[in-house]
Amino acid sequence: MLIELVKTIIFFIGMGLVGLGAVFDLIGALGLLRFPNFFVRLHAATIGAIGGAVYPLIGVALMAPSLESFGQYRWYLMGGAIVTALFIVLAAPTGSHALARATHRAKVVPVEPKVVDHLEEDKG
Amino acid sequence: MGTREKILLALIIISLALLAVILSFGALGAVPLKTIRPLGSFYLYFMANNNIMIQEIYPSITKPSDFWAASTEGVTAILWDYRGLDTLFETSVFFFAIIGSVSVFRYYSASLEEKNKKNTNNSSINTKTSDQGLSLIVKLITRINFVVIIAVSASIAFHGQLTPGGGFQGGATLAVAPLLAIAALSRYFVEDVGLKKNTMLTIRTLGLLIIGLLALAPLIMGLVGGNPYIMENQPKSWAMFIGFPSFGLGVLLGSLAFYNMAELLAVGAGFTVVFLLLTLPEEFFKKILSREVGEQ
Amino acid sequence: MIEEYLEKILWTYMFFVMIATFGVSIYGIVFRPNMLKKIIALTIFGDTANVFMIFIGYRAIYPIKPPVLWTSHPDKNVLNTFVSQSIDPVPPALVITAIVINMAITLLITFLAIQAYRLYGSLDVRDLSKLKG
Amino acid sequence: MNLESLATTYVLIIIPVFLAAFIIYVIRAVKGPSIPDSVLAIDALSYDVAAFMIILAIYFKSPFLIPGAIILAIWAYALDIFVAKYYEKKELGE
Amino acid sequence: MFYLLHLVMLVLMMSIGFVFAFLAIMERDLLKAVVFSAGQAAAYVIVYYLLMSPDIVLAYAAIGVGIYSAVMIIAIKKTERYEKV
Repeated sequence: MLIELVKTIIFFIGMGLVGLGAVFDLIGALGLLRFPNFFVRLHAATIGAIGGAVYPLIGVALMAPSLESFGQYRWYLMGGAIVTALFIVLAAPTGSHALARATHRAKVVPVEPKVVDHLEEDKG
Repeated sequence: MGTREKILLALIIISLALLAVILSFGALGAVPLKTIRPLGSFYLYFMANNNIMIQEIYPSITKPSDFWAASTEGVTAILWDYRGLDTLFETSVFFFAIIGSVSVFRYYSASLEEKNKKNTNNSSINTKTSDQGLSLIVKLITRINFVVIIAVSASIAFHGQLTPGGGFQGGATLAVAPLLAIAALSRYFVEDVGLKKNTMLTIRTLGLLIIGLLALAPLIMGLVGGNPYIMENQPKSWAMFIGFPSFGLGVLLGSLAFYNMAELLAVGAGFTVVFLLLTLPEEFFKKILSREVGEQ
Repeated sequence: MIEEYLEKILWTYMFFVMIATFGVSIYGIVFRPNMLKKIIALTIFGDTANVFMIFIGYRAIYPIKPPVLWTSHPDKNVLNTFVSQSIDPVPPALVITAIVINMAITLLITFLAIQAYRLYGSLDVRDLSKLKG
Repeated sequence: MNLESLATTYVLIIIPVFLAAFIIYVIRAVKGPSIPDSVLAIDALSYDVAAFMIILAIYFKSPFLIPGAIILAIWAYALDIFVAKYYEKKELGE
Repeated sequence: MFYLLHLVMLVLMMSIGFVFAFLAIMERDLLKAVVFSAGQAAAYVIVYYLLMSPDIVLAYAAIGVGIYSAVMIIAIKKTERYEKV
């Protein structure tokens, strides 16, 4: 009985995370569309990747134990979701970092709302 | 655009329009069928069947286990069992494409030796510094990700007969590890680890050899006792060698698991060879080519 | 009634989009001068052909599942339900072979293109066709 | 209403939001004045497609649809690293 | 209802694939063409997924998004970036 209650609560938390992820995804996409240049768009891309992909994946992992019709394969679903979430947490910021650094070095896009540019100063 | 190009373009447009008209009248099934085709139904019924139902559908079959592919996954059952020879030759095509690529870049070994010589002479300043590869963050995270990649590719390949996946898919996933290492850490790191061209060629040949031997095993056993057959997983009740060991419908199902592992080795090593060749510095090729042209 | 019409229109639209993609990629293969662009167009053509094959082998029913059994010891009911819901496994098996062979050929052509650039200094087919010897 | 049908209905409501986000990502990828913009958009698109695939597995009630997600995420990361390397270094192997 | 939503997703992804394919062919900058080609591959991955063939999703996601793009980027770096018209 208690286990059922805990499972149901976890299920609703998971549903909330999935919905939150969808909203974040839309916000990230709008930001990516509306922001003025590449270095500003990096923020929106982070919301799209972490908020839009990792949150729903964790949500699915929380929802999975209550999905009885999946049989024993619901643990497969849960494991796949967790591994993917873990990988995206590691990879998405790293990819953005590599892209931003390379773009800055190659001067493909000008750094426009610029107050101070430490990376430029470091390079000398 | 000349006359010839115009005629060619007109021909392309006409043939595509013809195809469109044919399709819109429903010739190839513009709306896909709702029923399953008999061949597909056959595969679906018999891929993991423990002697149930076969005699009801096909009363003429007396030994139901003759058609059993011992896999719960339809595509793998077809790939490595019912159409096993096709997959064997597909792997051979991949193998010979890589042989062709290696022979196109046949100056590889000479240039690598030259590079090594140069490094030892110059006390190897550019190969050991932090100048190689991308930034420190990328290097560290990429090293962490190798663990994830190798684990995922192994799980995809070794569960190929139970869940979607298989040898080729696992190998293509495994190939991302050397590729990321080449991009993020430089190819000298990869060669220092020991993933050299010749080692990879050996592993790849080993994989293909294992596949060939597995395919030929029933034939060799059959030549001894009579009734040989080739490359099939399902037990043949009329043959001397009645099939690979399949422990119920457990983890290890006949020969499919071995085929998948060998294919994982072959494909992963083949892609590593390709990327090692492709990322060779351009200056050595220029030097070698100019020398060869000068000699002539 | 309206759903049936809508269904037919949507499927036909998808086939037309596919044929348009065929046309664009054939244009790229035939008329673009750069060899790498030709290779990109060739890969797009191959992918679209594979999608076409899968479309033809698909079943237009709603509770539809991939051709993977859930249990390792199926009984009669499980097997009948499985066959009534699963897609045809033959086209995916053919397409996997096609994808691998496509990729092998593409790798070989790319190597040849790079070698041609090294030897002749150009990837433009109009320049390459003027060479002699 | 049991939890399963609740989950299916909920996912059905979620799907259009994801599709709208995909369309906006595609617009940015097509418009993107520079190549890093396009790469960023396609990158975010791939990660979200990976998440979308796992959510859709609940909708289709089939757990065997999920292993493609991690592969897509891995290769999107590789695409990032490669474009970054293209801009940063003279040779891709260095 | 369920079936129509499935079809609408398919139509959307096929259209996105066509847009990316068109841009990839018409673009003069080859690097941009490769990026668009990767986008087309990502769209086709969902098409394969919606057509219920997870094996092809596994193979095609690796090859279409990753290996083609990587090989082409290496080749462009070794040769030339802009297409002469």
